[in-house]
Amino acid sequence: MSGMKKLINDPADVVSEALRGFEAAHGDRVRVDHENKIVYRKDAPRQGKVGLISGGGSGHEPMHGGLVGMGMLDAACAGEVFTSPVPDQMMAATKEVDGGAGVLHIVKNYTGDVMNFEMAAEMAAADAGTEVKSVVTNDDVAVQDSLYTAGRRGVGITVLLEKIAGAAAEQGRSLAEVADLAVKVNDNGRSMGMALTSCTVPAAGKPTFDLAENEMEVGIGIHGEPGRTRLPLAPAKEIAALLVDPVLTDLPYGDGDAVIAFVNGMGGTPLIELYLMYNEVKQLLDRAGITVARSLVGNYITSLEMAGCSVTLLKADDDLVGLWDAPVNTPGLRWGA
Amino acid sequence: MSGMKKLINDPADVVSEALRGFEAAHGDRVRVDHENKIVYRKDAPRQGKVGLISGGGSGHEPMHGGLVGMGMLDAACAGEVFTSPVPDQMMAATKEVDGGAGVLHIVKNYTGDVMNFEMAAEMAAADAGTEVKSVVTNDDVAVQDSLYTAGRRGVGITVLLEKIAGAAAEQGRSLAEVADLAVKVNDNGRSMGMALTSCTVPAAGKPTFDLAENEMEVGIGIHGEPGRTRLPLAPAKEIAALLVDPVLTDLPYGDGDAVIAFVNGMGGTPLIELYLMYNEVKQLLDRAGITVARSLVGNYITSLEMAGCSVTLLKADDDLVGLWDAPVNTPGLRWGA
Amino acid sequence: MTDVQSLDRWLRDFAEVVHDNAGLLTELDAAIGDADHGANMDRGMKAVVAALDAGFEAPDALLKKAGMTLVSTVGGASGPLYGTFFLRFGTALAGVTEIGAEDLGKALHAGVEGILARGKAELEDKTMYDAWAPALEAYDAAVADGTGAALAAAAAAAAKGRDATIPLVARKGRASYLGERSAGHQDPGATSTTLLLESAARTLS
Amino acid sequence: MTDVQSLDRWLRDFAEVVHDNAGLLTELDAAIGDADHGANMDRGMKAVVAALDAGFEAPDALLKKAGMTLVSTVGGASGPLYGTFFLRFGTALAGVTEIGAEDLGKALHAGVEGILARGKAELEDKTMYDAWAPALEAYDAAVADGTGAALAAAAAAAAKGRDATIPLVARKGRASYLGERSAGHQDPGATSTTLLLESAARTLS
Ligand SMILES: Nc1ncnc2c1ncn2[C@@H]1O[C@H](COP(=O)(O)OP(=O)(O)O)[C@@H](O)[C@H]1O
Ligand SMILES: Nc1ncnc2c1ncn2[C@@H]1O[C@H](COP(=O)(O)OP(=O)(O)O)[C@@H](O)[C@H]1O
Ligand SMILES: [Mg+2]
Ligand SMILES: [Mg+2]
Ligand SMILES: [Mg+2]
Ligand SMILES: [Mg+2]
Repeated sequence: MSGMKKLINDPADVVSEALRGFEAAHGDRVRVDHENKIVYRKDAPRQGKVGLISGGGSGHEPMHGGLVGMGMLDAACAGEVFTSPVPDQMMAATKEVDGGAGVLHIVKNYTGDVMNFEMAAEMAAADAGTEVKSVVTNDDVAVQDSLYTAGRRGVGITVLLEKIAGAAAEQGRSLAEVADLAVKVNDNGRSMGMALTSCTVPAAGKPTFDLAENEMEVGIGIHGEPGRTRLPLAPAKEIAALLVDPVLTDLPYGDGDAVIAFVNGMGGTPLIELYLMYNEVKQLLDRAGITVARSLVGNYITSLEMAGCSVTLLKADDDLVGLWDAPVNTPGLRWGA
Repeated sequence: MSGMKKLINDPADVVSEALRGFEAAHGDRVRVDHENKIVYRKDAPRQGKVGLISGGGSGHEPMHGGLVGMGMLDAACAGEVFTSPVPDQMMAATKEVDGGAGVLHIVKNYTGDVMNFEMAAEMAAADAGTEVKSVVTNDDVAVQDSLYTAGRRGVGITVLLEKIAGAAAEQGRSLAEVADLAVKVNDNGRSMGMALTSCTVPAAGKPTFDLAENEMEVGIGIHGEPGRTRLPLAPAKEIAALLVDPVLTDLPYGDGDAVIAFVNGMGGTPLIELYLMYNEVKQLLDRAGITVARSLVGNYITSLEMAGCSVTLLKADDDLVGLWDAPVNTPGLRWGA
Repeated sequence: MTDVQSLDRWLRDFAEVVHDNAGLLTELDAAIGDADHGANMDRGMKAVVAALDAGFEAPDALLKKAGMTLVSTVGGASGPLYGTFFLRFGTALAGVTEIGAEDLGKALHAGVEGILARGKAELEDKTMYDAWAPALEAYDAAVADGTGAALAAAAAAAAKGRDATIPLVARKGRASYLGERSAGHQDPGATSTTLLLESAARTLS
Repeated sequence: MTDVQSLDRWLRDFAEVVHDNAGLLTELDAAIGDADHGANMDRGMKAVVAALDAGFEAPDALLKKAGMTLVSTVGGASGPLYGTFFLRFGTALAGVTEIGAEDLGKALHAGVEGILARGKAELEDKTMYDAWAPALEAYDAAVADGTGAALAAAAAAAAKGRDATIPLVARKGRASYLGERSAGHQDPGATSTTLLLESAARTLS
C-alpha cells in the first residue's frame, strides 16, 4: 500500500464503483450505462438537438461525466484512469444521443484520445450513418506546437468549450454551427498549469513522479505527468505570473480584451488557495488591461489528488458570454436551472 | 518551507488574500468587508427576512463564505485558519444583516467559536437591541458527549442546516421558527469523519500530525486534529462501515427512515473517491432499510488540503426535503436559480 | 509598587516572549489541538503592543485596552479567555494607580474568575486553569513578601501546574475530542499562562 | 510452419509476459507518460486470452479477433495501435492456414503499416515504431533461415531499437509533452513491442 492513500477498494474497480456512486447521487439528471461506462443525460436523445459527446480517461472529475446534463454534454465516455476510452464506447454513445441533428465529438488532443475517437467516428459513419463532427482541443501553451510532434494538449478550455457548445446546441443551432463555435472557443483559449505534488494512478500504486518538498513542476498536463520544467517552490504571486505570462503572450491577449478567466484546481488543492491564486491572476489581468467578463474558480478538470492549478483564458465576445450565462444543469456546473 | 506546499504568499495574508479573490470571483452575489473579514450577501439586509450569520475559522471552504447568498446565509465571519472569528466581526455582521426580523447565529460547537459568538450576542443585545438567537451544531458522533466535557463537535450538519434554515428564512418564517427548525436539523443529524493525511496550517508550516503510509485517523473533526483512533488503512468498503455504523446507531436511524445523505470530502480527496465512497454508503443504507431522499457529494466542509471524508445523515421529513429543494444561489451551493 | 509603566513593560515583555515561543506553543497545540495557539497569541500580543503605543495614564485603562484588543484580534478559545482575564483584571484596579501586592492579588483573582465564567473549566480539565489555580494559591501564600516574591512563587507554581497537565485526559477545549489520546501532552494554554506569569515576575515588583 | 495453434500459444504467452512485466511497463510510462501502459496492456491481453477460449479455426479470424479485442478493451494510444496491428496482420493472412516465414513477414509489414497509418510516427520519434522498424528489417534479412530464426533476429533487433529510444527526445505520444526531459528514458511502447516479438520467437517457428 506504500505511496497510495485512497478511498478505494480494488484498484481495478475504481472507475466502475465511482460511476455507481455517481449515478446514485445524480440519478435525477443522468443515467449510466455501466457495461459501456457511459454517462448519459437522463432525457437523451433530445430530438432535433445536436448531440454532444465527450470522454477521456477517468481521474479528471467532475470532467467529463459531471458535465453531462441540460445545457452541456449529452454523454461522456469514461476510460480507465488516465486512459482514453475505447471506440466501442463512443460508437454506442453516438448512436444513443443522435436526435437527428448530428453529433459533435469533443476530444482532447492526446494521441490515444484522438485515435480512439477517430476510430469511433469512422465506425459510426460506416454503421448508422450518423453525421459526426469532431473538435479537438489543444490549448496548453506549455507544449511547443509543431507539425512534427503530437502537438499541444487539450486542457482547461475543454470545460469552457463544453459549456458554451452545450448552450449553443440547447438553443437549436445546427451541427455545423456548433462545431464552428467549438473551434472558435478552442482557437481563442489558452492554458498553463503547474503541480505542487504528483498523483498516484490506482493501478500503479505509487506516485507518478517524485518531487522534493521545495520543488514544483511547471507546464504540466492533466495526467499526473511531469511538466516542462522543475522549479524551486515560489510564492503564489510568482506562480501566477509563470502561468499567466505565457498564456497572455501566446494568443496574444491584450489591452481591451474581455476574457472568461478560469482558475482550475488539480484535485488536491483546496478552494482557499484557488481563490488566493485567482486574486493574483486578476491583478495580473488588470495590469494588462484585460477585463474579466466571467470567471470560474474551482476543481473542474483534475488530475486525481494532485495539488496544483491551471489558468485558462478565453477571449470572449458577447455571443460567448451569452452562451456562458445560459442555464446549465449538470452535477458539476449548474446555474439558472 | 519543508512540509508546506501551498499556493500562498505570506502565511499571515492567506485569509485576506483569499477573500479578495473570492470577492473578485463572486462579486455578482456577494460583497466583502475586508477590514472585518465578513462576506455579505450582496443585497443584505433583506427587509423583513430573518438574517442568518455563521462564521468560524478559515480553511473549511466553501463553508462558510461560499454558502452566503440567496436561500442560505446573509453573512459569514472568517477567522484566521482554524481560529474562530472575534466578537467584533459577529457584532458588525449582526448589525448589518438585521432586516428587522432578528438574526440567527449558527455556531459550530467548539469552545472558541461558542465563546466568541456568545460575547458578540451579549454585545449586540446591549448595543443595538437586535434580537439574536443562536443554534449550536454538535453532530459529531466520534466524541462521547458528557456534561463535564466540551461536548461534541459541530461538523457536516452545519452545511445542511445552513441550507435548510436559509430556505426557511427566505420563505419569511419568523426568528423563533427558523431557530426551532435549526435545532431540529441539528438534533436529527449525525456525522463521522476520517483522514488519510494530515494538513498544514500555513502559520505552523508543517503538518499538524504525522501519519504513516499505512495508517488512517478515524473520528476526526475539521481542524486537522488527530482523531479518536489510529487504524491501519482499509478498503473503502470497511471505511464506509466505520463511518456509517456509529452514525446509524447513535440517533438511532432505522428501517423506513428517509435521510439526506452527505458524503463530504476533507479538501484533498478528489471527487472520484468521494463518489466511490458514496456508492459504499448507499449500499449500507440500503441494507439498513434507509431511503435516501436527497444526497450531497463533494468538498463542502473541509480541513485545508486534508485527504479523507465524512458522512452526515439527516433524518428528513417532507418539510426538510422541501426546504432542501428550495432555490439557493451561493458560490458553493446552487440550484433552482 | 506596580504602576502603568511597569504594566506596559510587562505586556511588551510578554509579547516578545510569546513571539519567541510561538513555535513551541503551536507545536503543543498541534499535538492535541489545531496548531494555532502560537500564531493566535502572537497576533494578539502584537496588536496589544501596537495599542500600548497610544500611551495610558491609568493601569485599569491600559489593562482593559489590552483585554479588548485580545478579544478583538485573537479569536479561538484563547482570545475570549485571555481577553476576559485582562478586562476583569483591569476593572478590579479601577481608580488605583500605585498597585500593591495585595491589590494585584485581588485583581489576578478577578481575572481568573473571568476565565472560569467564560470557559467553565474545572481543575484537571487540562486547560490554562490548571496553571492559574496553583499560581493564585502560591501568590496568596507569598503576598506578604511583596509583589516580586509573590509573582515569582506564582510563576513557579504555574510551571508545576503546566507540567502536571501532561498526564491528564482533557475534558475541555479541543483536546477533549481526543479522549484518552490527549494524555501525555502538555496543554498549550497552561504553557502560555506560565510564560505570562514568568514575564510578570521579571517585570513587576 | 505457423498455424492457428501456435498463434494461440503466442498470444497466451505474451499475455503472461505482459502480466509479469506490467510493473516495469507502468514504471517506464510513469517517467515520461501517465503510468498506465502496464495496466493497459495487461487488461487488453487478459481480454484477448478470454476471447481465445472461444476457439478459432483460421489464423486470420483469431488475429482479427485479438485486434478487435485490443481496440475494445485497451484504450489510450496503445489500444488502437496494437489493435490495428493485429487487425491488419490478420487481414493479410486471409485464407492462409499454414503460414510460412515469407507470409508471416508480409503480414508483419502490413500490421506495422497499420500502426503508421494510425499513429503517423516516424523513426526516432521515440515510439514503439522504433522497435518495429529494425525488427522488420532484421526479419526480412533472416527470412530465408525460416520463421524461428527470422523472429529471433527480429526480437534482437527490436531490443536494440528499444534501447536506442533511451537518448531520444520524444516527438509523438505523451512523452513529447516533456520536450528535452523525455531524453534518458526508455519508451514503454517500444518495450512492450520487444516483449511481443521475443514471445513470438519463443512460440512460433
Ligand atoms: N473551557 C476552557 N477553559 C479554560 N481554558 C480553555 C478552555 N478551552 C480551551 N482552553 C485553553 O485554550 C487553549 C487553546 O487555545 P487556542 O489554541 O488559541 O484556541 P483554539 O482551541 O480555539 O484553537 C488550550 O490549550 C486551553 O488551555
Ligand atoms: N503516434 C504514435 N505512434 C506510435 N506509437 C505511439 C504513438 N503515440 C504513442 N505511441 C506508443 O504508445 C505508448 C504509450 O501507450 P499507453 O501508455 O498505453 O497509452 P497512453 O499514452 O495513451 O497512456 C508509447 O510508449 C509509444 O510507444
Ligand atoms: Mg493513458
Ligand atoms: Mg483554533
Ligand atoms: Mg488551537
Ligand atoms: Mg500511458
